[in-house]
Amino acid sequence: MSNTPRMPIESGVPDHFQYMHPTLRRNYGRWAWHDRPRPGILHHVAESGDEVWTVRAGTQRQMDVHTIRKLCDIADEFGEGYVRFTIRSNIEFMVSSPDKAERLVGKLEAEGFPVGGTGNSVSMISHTQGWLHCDIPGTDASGVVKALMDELHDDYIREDMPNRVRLTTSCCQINCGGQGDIAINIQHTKPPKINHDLVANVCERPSVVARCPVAAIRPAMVNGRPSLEVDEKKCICCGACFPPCPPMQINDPEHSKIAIWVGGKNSNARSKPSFHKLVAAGIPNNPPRWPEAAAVVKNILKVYKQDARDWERMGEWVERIGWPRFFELTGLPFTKFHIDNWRGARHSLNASTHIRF
Amino acid sequence: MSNTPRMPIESGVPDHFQYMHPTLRRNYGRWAWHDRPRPGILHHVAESGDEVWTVRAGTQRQMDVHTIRKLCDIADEFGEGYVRFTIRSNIEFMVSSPDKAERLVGKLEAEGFPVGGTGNSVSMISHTQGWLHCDIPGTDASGVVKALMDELHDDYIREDMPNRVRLTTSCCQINCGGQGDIAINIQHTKPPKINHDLVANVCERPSVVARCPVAAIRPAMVNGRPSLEVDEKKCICCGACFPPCPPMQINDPEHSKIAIWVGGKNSNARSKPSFHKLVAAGIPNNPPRWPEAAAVVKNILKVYKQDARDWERMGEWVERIGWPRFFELTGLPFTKFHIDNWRGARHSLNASTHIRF
Amino acid sequence: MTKKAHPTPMLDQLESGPWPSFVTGLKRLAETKDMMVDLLGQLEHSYTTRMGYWKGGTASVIGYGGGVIPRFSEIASRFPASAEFHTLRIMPAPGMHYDTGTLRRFCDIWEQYGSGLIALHGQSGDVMLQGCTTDNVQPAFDAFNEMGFDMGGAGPSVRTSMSCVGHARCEHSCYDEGRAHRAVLNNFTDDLHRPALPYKFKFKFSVCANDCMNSIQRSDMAVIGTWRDAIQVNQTEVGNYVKAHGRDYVIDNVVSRCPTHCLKLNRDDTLSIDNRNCVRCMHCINVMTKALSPGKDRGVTVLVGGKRTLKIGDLLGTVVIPFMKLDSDADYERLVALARNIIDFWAENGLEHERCGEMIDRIGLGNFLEGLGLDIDPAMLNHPRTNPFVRTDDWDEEAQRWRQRAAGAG
Amino acid sequence: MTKKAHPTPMLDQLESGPWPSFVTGLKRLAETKDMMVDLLGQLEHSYTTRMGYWKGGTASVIGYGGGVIPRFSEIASRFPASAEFHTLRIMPAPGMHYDTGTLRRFCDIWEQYGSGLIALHGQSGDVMLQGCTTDNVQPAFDAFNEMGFDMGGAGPSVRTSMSCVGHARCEHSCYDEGRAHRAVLNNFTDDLHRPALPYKFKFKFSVCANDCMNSIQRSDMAVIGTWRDAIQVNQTEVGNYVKAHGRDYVIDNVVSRCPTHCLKLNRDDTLSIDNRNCVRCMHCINVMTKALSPGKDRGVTVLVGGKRTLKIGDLLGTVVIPFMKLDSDADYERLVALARNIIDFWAENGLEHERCGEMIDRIGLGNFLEGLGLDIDPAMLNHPRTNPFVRTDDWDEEAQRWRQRAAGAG
Ligand code: SRM
Ligand code: SRM
Ligand code: SRM
Ligand code: SRM
Ligand code: SF4
Ligand code: SF4
Ligand code: SF4
Ligand code: SF4
Ligand code: SF4
Ligand code: SF4
Ligand code: SF4
Ligand code: SF4
Repeated sequence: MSNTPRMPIESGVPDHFQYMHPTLRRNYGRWAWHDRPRPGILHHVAESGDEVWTVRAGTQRQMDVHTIRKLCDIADEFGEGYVRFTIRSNIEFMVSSPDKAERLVGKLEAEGFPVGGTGNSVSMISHTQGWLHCDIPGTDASGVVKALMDELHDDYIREDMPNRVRLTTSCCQINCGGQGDIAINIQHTKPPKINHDLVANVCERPSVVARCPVAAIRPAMVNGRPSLEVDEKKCICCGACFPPCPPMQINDPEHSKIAIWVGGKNSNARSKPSFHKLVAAGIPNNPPRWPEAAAVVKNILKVYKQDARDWERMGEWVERIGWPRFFELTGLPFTKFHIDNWRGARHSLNASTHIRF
Repeated sequence: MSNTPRMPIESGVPDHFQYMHPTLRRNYGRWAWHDRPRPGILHHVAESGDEVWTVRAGTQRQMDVHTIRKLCDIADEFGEGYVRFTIRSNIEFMVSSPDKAERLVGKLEAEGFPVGGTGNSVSMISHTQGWLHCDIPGTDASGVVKALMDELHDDYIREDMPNRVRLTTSCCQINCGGQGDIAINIQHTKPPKINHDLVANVCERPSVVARCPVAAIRPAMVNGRPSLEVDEKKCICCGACFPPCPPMQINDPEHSKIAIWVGGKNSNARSKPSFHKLVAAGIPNNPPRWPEAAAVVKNILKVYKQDARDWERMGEWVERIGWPRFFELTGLPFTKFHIDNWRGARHSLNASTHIRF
Repeated sequence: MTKKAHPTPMLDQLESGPWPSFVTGLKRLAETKDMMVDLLGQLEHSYTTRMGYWKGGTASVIGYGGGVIPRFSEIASRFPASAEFHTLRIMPAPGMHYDTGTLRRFCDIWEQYGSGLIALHGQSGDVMLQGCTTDNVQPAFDAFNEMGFDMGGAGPSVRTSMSCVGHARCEHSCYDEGRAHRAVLNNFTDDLHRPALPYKFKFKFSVCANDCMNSIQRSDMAVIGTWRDAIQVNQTEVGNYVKAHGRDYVIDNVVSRCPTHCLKLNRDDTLSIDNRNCVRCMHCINVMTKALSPGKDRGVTVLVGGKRTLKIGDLLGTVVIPFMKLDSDADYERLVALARNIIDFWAENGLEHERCGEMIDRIGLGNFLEGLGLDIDPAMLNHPRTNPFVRTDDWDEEAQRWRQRAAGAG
Repeated sequence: MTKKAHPTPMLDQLESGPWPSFVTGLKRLAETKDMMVDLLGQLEHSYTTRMGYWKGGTASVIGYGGGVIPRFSEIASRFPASAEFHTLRIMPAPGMHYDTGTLRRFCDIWEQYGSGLIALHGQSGDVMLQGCTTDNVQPAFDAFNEMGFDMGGAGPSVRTSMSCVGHARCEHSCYDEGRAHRAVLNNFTDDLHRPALPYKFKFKFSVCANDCMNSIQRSDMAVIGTWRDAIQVNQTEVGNYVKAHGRDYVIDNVVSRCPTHCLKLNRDDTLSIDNRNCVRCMHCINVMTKALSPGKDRGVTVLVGGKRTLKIGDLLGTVVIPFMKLDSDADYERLVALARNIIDFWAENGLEHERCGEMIDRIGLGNFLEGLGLDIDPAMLNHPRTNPFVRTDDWDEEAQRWRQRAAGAG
């Protein structure tokens, strides 16, 4: 034991070949085509003629080592010792034969790992931290995801949506979860309650003031000590002041609600990428199973599944039928809050007579 | 002669029936369909079976009474004593038979009034005031229009464009001429030269300051007298300060240039209305015939005519082929000035990988 | 016998060419009017120096505040006869219809009191009588006024309006432009003649979505014809059209060009229309004028806030009334009341020199609609907001309002 | 033998249902770890009170400034064993490939030093080792570091990156994601490990326009695969596809869905493509995976400025390099140089806590490109400006620059 501290080996991002399934390594950059023999299985064929079957299964993402070891056991016994994870925390097992793939499916399902998430399914929800670990969350993430995926299990293991559906969650308005066909995000509805005793000690007031998108915060003296003041008329309850200044209590068990957004799209396939749009808000933040939020999501999925055409992503479908029809078909109320009033709002207004009756 | 002043009869907008061709009056609101037997003639058929032929001819808009009387003589002798004017200052003669219409055409052409402006033609340019009458013009209007219409005469009397083409001019950046398939507008390129001796007398300084879109103007004392100062780094040379404060000399024989814009559309047919986009600037303001501006316009029209499909308006055509191709086909230079940097500019940027190569 | 003409080498070049020459016209007037001799001189000077030489001032008629555009020459010393060159704006009838007698009378009056130069018409739709001395403004106006014509708008006021030929000669027309135009404008004569608003306010009336009046782009309140029911189809005429032009032409130019893909040319050369998805763009009707026409249940869509460039950038009007009927007296009164309501709200909340559209951009469409007490509708949007920057604490009340309306409608 | 479990009636409800339960996992860990007993207690408390109870602080490893997310409990008095619950971010290999040996080793290390809770993966692509005491951060990291893994990003620094499966298993892949990902990231280890930038900066690598990494939306610099030449067509496979699915299906789902209408299904069941108008959207290739593939002349499009909501609203990245090759060593060096150039310019011109995209929105794309010395291109725009609010006095020089480039290119 020497006392000279160990300095890090600044090795950066490791080489991926060392962890890669041999068939993938061998045919790196030389894949010819793929198909999907069944939901949850991808079949890729290389120019060399080599083939690989990939079995995709859902995980809880936040995994205990026992779960990971179990997956490794399955990979060693039924697979070929190589796996990868997707951007949506699904695990993928690569194997060299279709029956190996079939056996893997059986084992995974037996062990409680749903097989699916491919093609036109509802894949795993992109998942953030929430109450489990974040310092600013308005709700939980793992719980919301678990509750919703329980409800959407059948849509995960089947491929009977018009196109893939990608859901995201975010436990505050920072939106680590990102854009999605459907996004389930916290929406605060009241200005922050300020704990004036703490501001002076913990907050750099100028930088807090600078964070506010609408300049609603001004420095102030409150009972003799330097603090901050919020113009509640201006405040849009975004929570941006909270991370740099925790005494700006934005989170509230009652008033931190859930909002649902529709039509986010990242791919460039057909239409350009697009942002999701607000469709519902004021939904109670209701652990442990958030039934009200789940109901809204399932209803939207039902209508999409019935009304959209093949290959239409959620947003592309709404574009085709028009937003008035979307609200009509889903029965969701349309309110003044749907009308944008942020910078550039005019781009979202209908400057034409194009109207469906 | 009494001395009590005559008070106006506040009669407002007069009843149109009293001036309307009898066939139009008789079939008011009951027209069935129309066609165009030839360029410059519209043939409308009423539900009653009544028919009317309309002959459309170009005028200089700024007409001397002799020209107007001549048109009246033609209307009485060859027409039926009733005319109307279009939004583009074309005159329309309504008559009850095709041969009357034909004879009218002959007479109008003989008298030097081009017949056309219908269907897929280049119609008369919408025309503003300029040096003839306005108090803030950077160029003339009547002269620009006359010079261009001389060049475009064949496109006016024919209908061989892919769709109608509507041109507009504006002699300052206020843009009284409005949006057009092609717009020919003044674009100032230098900040106003301030005549400090006059500011104090003629300008309400706060309201001048308020007019500036970029808050580049501040009150200042210049050689002891209250005047204004312009931050030339900020100034975007829009000329907004000039009307309320003529000493803010924005017009300049050299530096007030002409810019050309493409793709404005007012109709809701097919695509929604759209704004015209900057395609060329820095064009000399060159009376009496503005040959450089005319050349650019004619070139754009040539390419549009060759490349666009039936019914595609200028902007719809460019949408289809993409802006890179537009600059390629027209040979117009693309510059950093084409890249928007005004509020909401991000909406004009390509946030996708959709690119033609 | 007038004063000697100034040399006009530059303007002279605008006398040649096939298009009618305004210069030739000006010269003809100069033969009898000194004012036009000097006007030509000043204009030539502008062409040579590439600068304008007019300044504003005041000129008006008794009883009215606006309608005259005063012009005084900055170089009157050199061109004294056109030292004053004011313009009178006179409102024509809707659709700009004339019998020749009326036009001849215009000419006679203007030859007597003015320069003899008339612009038909200005971009806002006025008859522009251009070139008048301060002294002659009143008698000139009186003569036109006696004819039954009234002064147009100028300054921070309601402005002269325009309506398309519409009912008078267009099969696409969906409401009575003459009645709407006059009902609205003649209810605002006071605001038109006596400028007292934050800025100008323009109405335009296009009787279908082709918007021949550029109303969405160029007016504060655009009234545009449309319909709620199905497009009227004459299948026989469809068949004839297909025979005449061929199926490919119809597919490429009608079916494929429908923005919402609701057209289908059936194997038997009949046309099917998915009217639920039709956005009333007019295109198919424009192409097949004999076979197709707007539906029977007609009315208007109202858009608010169009204007040109300065100071925040060009604005298009946006939908505030997706549909309203315009048949009965009550309907027309509703339209006038809406206009009044909008102008009052803007007069109260608009800043000085802020157009209605600029105000809406500043306060948000939602607040504008709320202020007017108008029902919100998703048809007013391209899409709902993409940002969470809104305070939604009374969501439930708002949702309730919508449900009640929906129930009411249902 | 651990401390007694807290009652968790709410969390217990998340153990049922078909989806794998994180709660069950946490409980399994709690069997051997007090930390997890109290973690469950605090989490249950959050579920009951609907509030979070973590606060930040400091925790790091020797030699690095970032990579650890420190968490201290605000209610440590009630849940002392999880008073410290830090997260280590570790960068996986591009494409997140693992052999089971590596994963098992992760588990062993984390069982030894941490809570045993691992998130695979975080939304930025890190292995998140969640739940560590301040004392154990260093030895835990050392063990991973010895395995050949390095710390990920946190704070105002270059962040951990993500690349799609790409070359490793995807026929659509247009460049070598592993090489690009490592070439770029491993040139920024200093900016990644020692936060000193205005704010975070993220790279993402999607190897075709399907953008499976959400790079346009979620990264400051997105590197996306594309091609310049014609789509590769295997007409035999086209024929087979048409036979299998029928012409109507192909027309409705491939031909009609092409955003620029450049596909034509010929009478003989072959496919024609107007490659000049193809915008490389991937759709047709996505549908007919056997018949169509990206062209041979492949490379990347680079977009800059994507980020999420606060403070000016969500931003998508926009094109700054329409196309560049990514084959030779020199190509990869150019990519790294571009990244360096962008980060340097932003580090100099960005305000505190201002993302690169927010800076571009503030200064304008034109100035950004000029600052970087990048050639402008109309492909960077949806359309040119619609307003005249720009000072154009050096138009001629700029036009000249374009003409020279055009000449050069030609
Ligand atoms: C494994 C994964 C990449 C990775 O390295 O992690 C992946 C893999 C594939 N994607 Fe993806 N995509 C993956 C995330 C995404 C995402 C990002 C996301 O999910 O947030 C997108 C963007 C979604 C969006 O637009 O918001 C995405 C948009 C696509 C698309 C475009 C779909 C569309 O029409 O818009 C395709 C093309 C297709 O499916 O035909 C595609 C196609 C594919 C293919 C078929 C590519 C191939 O030939 O192998 C792969 C199998 C897809 C399948 O599941 O059937 N992938 N793909 C990701 C799996 C996520 C998951 O576990 O669910
Ligand atoms: C006379 C006039 C209305 C008036 O009261 O003044 C008029 C009259 C007609 N217009 Fe118009 N339009 C008139 C200005 C306009 C304008 C405004 C403008 O010119 O600035 C527009 C909007 C242009 C734009 O989008 O910027 C306009 C867009 C249309 C359209 C839509 C064209 C399109 O595809 O976008 C149609 C439909 C068509 O032509 O099939 C149309 C159709 C018509 C029809 C065919 C309507 C009818 O059935 O009678 C009329 C004859 C058109 C022709 O010239 O062949 N009219 N029309 C205007 C003649 C202007 C002129 O002298 O050139
Ligand atoms: C005469 C006319 C041009 C023409 O030759 O046709 C005209 C001429 C002037 N316009 Fe205009 N505008 C004319 C139609 C328009 C239009 C077109 C329209 O009405 O459809 C517009 C665009 C639509 C709009 O209202 O935005 C227009 C937008 C402006 C503006 C910009 C208003 C804005 O909100 O941005 C100004 C500046 C202002 O009012 O402060 C302006 C101001 C002016 C002034 C008064 C210049 C000034 O501020 O001193 C011009 C007087 C010229 C003169 O000496 O007579 N003019 N002006 C048009 C009115 C004739 C008529 O009454 O029929
Ligand atoms: C852990 C993670 C969510 C997850 O569970 O996966 C996460 C968690 C946090 N994010 Fe995030 N973000 C995570 C991916 C993202 C993403 C997605 C991505 O990178 O693709 C985004 C959107 C893309 C982007 O960068 O804009 C994202 C946008 C933010 C933002 C907003 C940044 C902005 O410019 O708007 C913040 C706020 C900030 O940094 O000031 C933020 C801040 C945070 C903080 C540090 C909250 C804070 O400021 O204290 C969270 C720490 C939670 C915790 O206790 O660990 N996080 N964050 C993700 C990182 C895991 C990993 O390293 O792999
Ligand atoms: S979304 Fe907000 S609360 Fe959730 S992890 Fe990200 S920063 Fe934390
Ligand atoms: S919540 Fe948002 S808007 Fe309100 S004060 Fe804080 S930063 Fe400003
Ligand atoms: S465009 Fe400008 S210069 Fe021309 S008439 Fe209108 S206000 Fe006057
Ligand atoms: S020209 Fe325009 S930008 Fe420049 S000072 Fe005047 S108003 Fe401001
Ligand atoms: S706007 Fe419509 S109704 Fe009016 S003239 Fe034009 S086409 Fe006819
Ligand atoms: S009017 Fe327009 S939207 Fe309606 S069917 Fe015809 S083309 Fe389609
Ligand atoms: S982004 Fe393209 S290359 Fe990468 S995995 Fe997705 S489809 Fe394949
Ligand atoms: S890649 Fe997209 S744009 Fe290109 S041909 Fe295929 S569908 Fe059309």
